[in-house]
Amino acid sequence: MKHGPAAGLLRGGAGPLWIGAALVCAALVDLRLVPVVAVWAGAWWVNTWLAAQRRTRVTTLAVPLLFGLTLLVLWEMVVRLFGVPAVILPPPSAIGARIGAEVPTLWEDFVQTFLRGALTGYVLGCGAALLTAVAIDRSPFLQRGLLPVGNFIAALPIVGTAPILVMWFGFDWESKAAVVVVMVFFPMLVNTVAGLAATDAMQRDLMKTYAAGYWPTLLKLRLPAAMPFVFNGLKICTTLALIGAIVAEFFGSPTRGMGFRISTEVGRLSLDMVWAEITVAALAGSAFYGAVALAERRVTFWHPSQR
Amino acid sequence: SAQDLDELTLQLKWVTQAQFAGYYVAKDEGFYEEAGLDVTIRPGGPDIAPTQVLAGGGADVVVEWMPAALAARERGLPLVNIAQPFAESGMMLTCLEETGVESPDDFPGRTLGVWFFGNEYPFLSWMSQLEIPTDGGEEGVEVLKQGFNVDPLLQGQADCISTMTYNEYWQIIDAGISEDQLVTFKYEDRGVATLEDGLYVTEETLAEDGMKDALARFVAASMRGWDWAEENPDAAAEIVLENDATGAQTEKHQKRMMREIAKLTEGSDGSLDPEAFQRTVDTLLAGGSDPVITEDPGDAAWTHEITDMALE
Amino acid sequence: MSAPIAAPGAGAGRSGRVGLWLRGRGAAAGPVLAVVLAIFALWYVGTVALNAQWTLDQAARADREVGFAELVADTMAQDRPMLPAPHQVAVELYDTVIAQEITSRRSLVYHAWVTLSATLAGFGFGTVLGILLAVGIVHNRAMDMSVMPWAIASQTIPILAIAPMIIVVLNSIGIQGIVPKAIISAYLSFFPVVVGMVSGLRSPGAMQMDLLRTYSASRGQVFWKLRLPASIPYLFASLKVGIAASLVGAIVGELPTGAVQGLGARLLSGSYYGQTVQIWSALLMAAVCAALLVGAIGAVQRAVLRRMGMDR
Amino acid sequence: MAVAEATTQVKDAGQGTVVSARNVDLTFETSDGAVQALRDVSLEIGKGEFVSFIGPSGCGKTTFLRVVAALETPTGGDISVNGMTPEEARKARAYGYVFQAAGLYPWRTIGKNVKLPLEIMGYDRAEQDRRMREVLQLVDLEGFDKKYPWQLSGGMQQRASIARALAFDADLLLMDEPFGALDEIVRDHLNEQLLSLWARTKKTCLFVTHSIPEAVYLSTKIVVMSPRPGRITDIIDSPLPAERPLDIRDSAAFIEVAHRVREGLRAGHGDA
Amino acid sequence: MAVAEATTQVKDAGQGTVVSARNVDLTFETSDGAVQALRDVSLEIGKGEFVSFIGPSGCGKTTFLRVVAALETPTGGDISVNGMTPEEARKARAYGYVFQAAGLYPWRTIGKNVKLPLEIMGYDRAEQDRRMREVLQLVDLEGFDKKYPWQLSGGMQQRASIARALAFDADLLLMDEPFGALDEIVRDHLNEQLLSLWARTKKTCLFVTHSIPEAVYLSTKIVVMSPRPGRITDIIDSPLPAERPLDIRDSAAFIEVAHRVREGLRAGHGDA
Ligand SMILES: Nc1ncnc2c1ncn2[C@@H]1O[C@H](COP(=O)(O)OP(=O)(O)OP(=O)(O)O)[C@@H](O)[C@H]1O
Ligand SMILES: Nc1ncnc2c1ncn2[C@@H]1O[C@H](COP(=O)(O)OP(=O)(O)OP(=O)(O)O)[C@@H](O)[C@H]1O
Ligand SMILES: Cc1ncc(C[n+]2csc(CCO)c2C)c(N)n1
Ligand SMILES: [Mg+2]
Ligand SMILES: [Mg+2]
Repeated sequence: MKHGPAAGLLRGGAGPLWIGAALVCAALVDLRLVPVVAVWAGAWWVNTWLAAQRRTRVTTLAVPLLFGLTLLVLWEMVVRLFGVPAVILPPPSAIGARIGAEVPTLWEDFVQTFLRGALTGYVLGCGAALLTAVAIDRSPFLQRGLLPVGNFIAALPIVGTAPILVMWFGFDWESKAAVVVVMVFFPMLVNTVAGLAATDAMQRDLMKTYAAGYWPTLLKLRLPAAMPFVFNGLKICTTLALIGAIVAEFFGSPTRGMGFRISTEVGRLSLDMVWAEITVAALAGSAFYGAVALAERRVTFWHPSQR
Repeated sequence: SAQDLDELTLQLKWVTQAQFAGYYVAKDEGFYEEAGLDVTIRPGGPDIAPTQVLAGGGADVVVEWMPAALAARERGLPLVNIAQPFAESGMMLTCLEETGVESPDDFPGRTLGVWFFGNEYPFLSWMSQLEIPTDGGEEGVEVLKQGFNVDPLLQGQADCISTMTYNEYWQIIDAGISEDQLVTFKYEDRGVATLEDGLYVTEETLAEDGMKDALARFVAASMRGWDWAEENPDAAAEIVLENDATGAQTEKHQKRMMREIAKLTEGSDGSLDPEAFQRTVDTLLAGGSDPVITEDPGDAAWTHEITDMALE
Repeated sequence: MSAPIAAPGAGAGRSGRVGLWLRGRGAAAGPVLAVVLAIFALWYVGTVALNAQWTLDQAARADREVGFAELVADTMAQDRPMLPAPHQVAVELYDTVIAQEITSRRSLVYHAWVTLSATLAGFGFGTVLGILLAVGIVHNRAMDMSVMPWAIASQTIPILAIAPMIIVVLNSIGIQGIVPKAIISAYLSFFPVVVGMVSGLRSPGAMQMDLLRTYSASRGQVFWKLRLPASIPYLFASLKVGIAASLVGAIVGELPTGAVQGLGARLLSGSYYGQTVQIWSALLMAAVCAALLVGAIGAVQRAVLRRMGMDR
Repeated sequence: MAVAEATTQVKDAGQGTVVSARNVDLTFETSDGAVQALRDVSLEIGKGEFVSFIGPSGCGKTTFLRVVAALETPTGGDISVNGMTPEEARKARAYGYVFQAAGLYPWRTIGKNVKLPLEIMGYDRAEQDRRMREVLQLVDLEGFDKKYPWQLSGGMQQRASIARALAFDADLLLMDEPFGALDEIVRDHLNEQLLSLWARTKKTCLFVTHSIPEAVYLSTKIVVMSPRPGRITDIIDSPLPAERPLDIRDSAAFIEVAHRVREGLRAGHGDA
Repeated sequence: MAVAEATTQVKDAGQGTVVSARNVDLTFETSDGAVQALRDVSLEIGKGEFVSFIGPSGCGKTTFLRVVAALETPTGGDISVNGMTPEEARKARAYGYVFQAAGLYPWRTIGKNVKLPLEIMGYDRAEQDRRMREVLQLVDLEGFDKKYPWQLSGGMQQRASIARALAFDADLLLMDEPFGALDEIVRDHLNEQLLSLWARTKKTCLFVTHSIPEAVYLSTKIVVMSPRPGRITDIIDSPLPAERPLDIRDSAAFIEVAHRVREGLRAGHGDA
């Protein structure tokens, strides 16, 4: 850690030129752009320098954080400098304040949408897909028939299916869970089926030489070997589940939930509350993804991609 | 020619339907052009907040309900009512008779469907006047955020749902439920009606050079459109259908809607009735624990200037 | 069923390639047909089960008894069924696809085309953005470390929530029409492309990279001669995911643009008027579009890989 | 099926016969047409023999081993293993199979990999443990049972896979190029150990290799094959003594046998 | 940097010296700690020599070749190639490198694979074509230039990769186990061809192999290495004549050298 950012700046060579040019261009277009571009360029530099350092836990965290922080600062600056009305895009500071003020509501919505709707649907949908995959695994006929049709069904847009499911399953979280089940089922099924087929012939032949039956082969070979694929599916499904549960609330809901709040508050022009919910959604989604990715590391520690 | 025309964009509150017949008539029959205007009509939809579009500069004038407009005003978007073509409210709560709801006394313990997105205010005010909590329980009502259609009533998911006299009510009838199987509570009859479709602009727009004149011509032409529509409801409905790009509206439904709408616009020459305004404000201020607006916006929220010019 | 076609040797007598192709298709068609038939059977059962309640309710309201046969017949002929029978959807599809001029607003083909054009534009944007980001990530360490986590976070934001805002913001700077829809569609499709392209551009092994180092090739040469060709199979895999996402994005983007035309508008207006048959036919149309788009990409993929000699 | 007849014919095979193949044919149906992998292969392997199969790539060595292991079914001819059909022998868990690559399951430790067949065959825990330790010691891997496969070198992995095949004490060992991926020194070392193991346990071994010295060094019998279609061109009974130090490979007898093998190979070989 | 000094020192290396390494050390930093891949490696390779590197897996053969090719930077000692630093030699495109696996780009035909270095080095089209045909002929692959790699057998692919390294006519050839994956007969054949190519073109060759006969058959000099840390245990100058038919391998002189190599290997080898 001998050289500071300044040294990086000197070594950068072409860097300063580039940024200078950007600043001049910005000034020509609109003077207010100058500080925006300056902040962006500065942060980018620090990040480039940080990234060039030896990879440690600190830098791997600091670089994306700084990147995100820069985005927030730029957002705040743009909103203020260009006088964007708060009913169109509130500044991050206002969103932060709103989050602080509305913790109980945000929590209630989180419980309703994430824990009840998304999580239940995720567990049911992924679980059902897993079992279905194992069930149809023995029948190539069903596989060849079901998978193309599954792709077709997975392509049904959620804005069409959600109203139908709300009609069938009522207004509360059950219909949200149903939407999530429909959304996650096929991606999960496809991945699991692929995973169950992922053993190589030699590994299967080995089981045959032991005259191993169906269940030992499934438990000791195919399921473990399928895990990387299963987790791939589980990861994709985390974001699908959250989006599905939120969007379904747009089509009818009780008077709580993240989707309900978002759609209602847009109508009331409380955009800061809308963004507060979006922030919670993004945090919850990223955390959910991260948790599954962590579980993946634990379970598929043996896979080359994890080493 | 087109160059001499003043350009105006009108943002509707909802999808193209006879609820907005006056504007489509004025455009198609050339009333706007005669008034020296080139008007673009933008349909709305479930996720469009007309007030937000206005704030974003996507429209000059919006059709909005007064509760939402006043709420936006409190959020710092200074909306001004320049005309009020709808004299009466068309909002109702409609219940199936078989559920046993006969009067508001039967509400506690029931499930009621309500539109949100800024349209929940009249309902919340009414409930707070009735002193019925809206967060469920024995004493209160269970509120559902109603989707876009009347399924919750038909499927028995709600005891009562929100309907408009001109639209959803007839969808229930069309679904095969007869009028005598329904019990309706009109907000107008309960004394909690709030003003619906009015024309709003921002204070800045109003202050622009020559804008008042253009708006006056716009309001005049629009009211001409409404008069025409009231007199020729079927032809007006046809015009609406021609303008519906989704191709999903039906003639029967739009013609009937036009007739119902005519009842709401009938008493209006476009100028806002200050008493109705005050009644709306009072209803909203009575909005219980979570009032829609916290203080009387006063006369700044409306003006007769435009309609006065228009009526000259 | 199609066992004779699938039987080994059935293709004998034809030239190897054709015979093989036919056998491959035959083998796939049998199971798919079986599953589709099973789905239709289930669908009919579901139609009866889900719609029976309404028939019974109506009978009760009219003080009538219904026999089983009448019940079944009625469940498949309702105007606003909870689940329309397949033949109802088929009739609607016939009416809106075949029986209409494709330029008519009542033609589903017209609406599908509107959605498809936004999809393709968005897919174009998204793919280009995705590829650029991937190139940046592969060549710049800072980008590598900072962009990915935020790209993941961006995909956890509910698109339907921000779509209206995107549209309003773009509107306020004067962009409207197909572009806002395309941007929303691009937002959903860039992610799979980034992920796929990053792994694709990184797929050349250390040895293949070293080979070019021994020629002391420049970064550009490494990109054009090694990384890019090596990434093509990955690119196509993610394009298939991406285009399906684009379609969903375009449909979502149609709702807050006033839902005037396109499959999204059909879905919405169907939902608004409780026209379940219309919803289902629009849904099926969307799925058909997705299938066609993915199929088209598959065809391009095969052609490109064949030209590259990688079509084993 | 031909296999069914084989069972009855086998009765007359002597007590000492472990594998008896008569006119075995095997044709694969592929999209490009039929590939005849084995043609008219006849062979008797007695108890306690060490038989190497050598031949150019694609000549059917692996296929023959797989036929013995009932992983493929011949399209013609008879084959019996321990007087049973190969299928029955597989069900009776009559053999251990060592594949060309180690094929350890990456999610299991070395110890658990070795225990895999024991778990499947229902040995109790204590016995599983005892045997696992025993065979790991046999292949010089004691102390590595807690490691994962990727933490071991290629040679160690290969030894673990041999241990796995030995764990359940089948009398017949089928090994398909087990040392293919190893360097010459490690290979020599493992050859020595394999030979001593074989001498001690008197198992019957079928061993596929590409290496002429390896084949000559290990075997009591060398089967030379040629491709397209795969058939046996030569069967050489080794004149070498049972006791074989590594430098027997520099002996004249050894070079003589190696030469004969090479000639056999070259005869069956078309172009490279 | 040490490399900088090397450049000056190299001046005194004779005209005929192509590679000159003095006390080269190379330590890899890994997450498990440092791995010393090369220790104190000193070696002079003259023009036109054919030098084989042999040693157990992981002894640093590949690493040494990569150091010569400037694909790794030594952490100590001096090395020069053609009187330049390896980096300069790489920039000057002084050598052709043949990797262990053929590593042809699957999206290019054989012809275009061979042209790859020529495209990068900016040869004109006609010249590219001419050279491509020339080297394909050299490795017996004329007529295959329109085929894709997967349409060729493993041995043919390997020859194509050699052709690719020969195409731009570098005087120095670095080959890392080019025949590792092939069967013995094909390998013999390629060995013969490589030898005749070398005899014709008088290139300097550095050749890594695991096979003792191969090393002995091909080389004018055999470098025996031992692992952990990788160092040179023996350098053997071959007494074999320049003219080498395949059956020279049964000759006494050959067996003698092979024996010495084997002993050298065994000495450096700890456990397997
Ligand atoms: N499952 C299969 N389907 C079609 N052909 C096959 C199959 N398995 C093997 N073959 C073909 O059968 C022939 C013999 O293959 P086999 O694997 O037995 O050869 P091998 O002698 O073991 O070769 P190697 O030394 O390369 O392992 C080859 O031509 C091969 O292509
Ligand atoms: N990039 C690297 N990072 C860390 N260690 C390395 C790296 N490359 C090689 N090594 C280590 O350096 C040592 C020498 O490796 P090298 O590849 O040169 O061996 P080799 O003699 O070519 O072996 P083989 O015969 O298996 O190819 C080994 O212990 C290896 O694990
Ligand atoms: C999501 C959503 N639901 C209901 C309304 C309410 N609304 C506004 S205008 C109108 C006319 C009905 O015919 C109705 C019902 C809305 N704006 N948005
Ligand atoms: Mg084989
Ligand atoms: Mg190596």
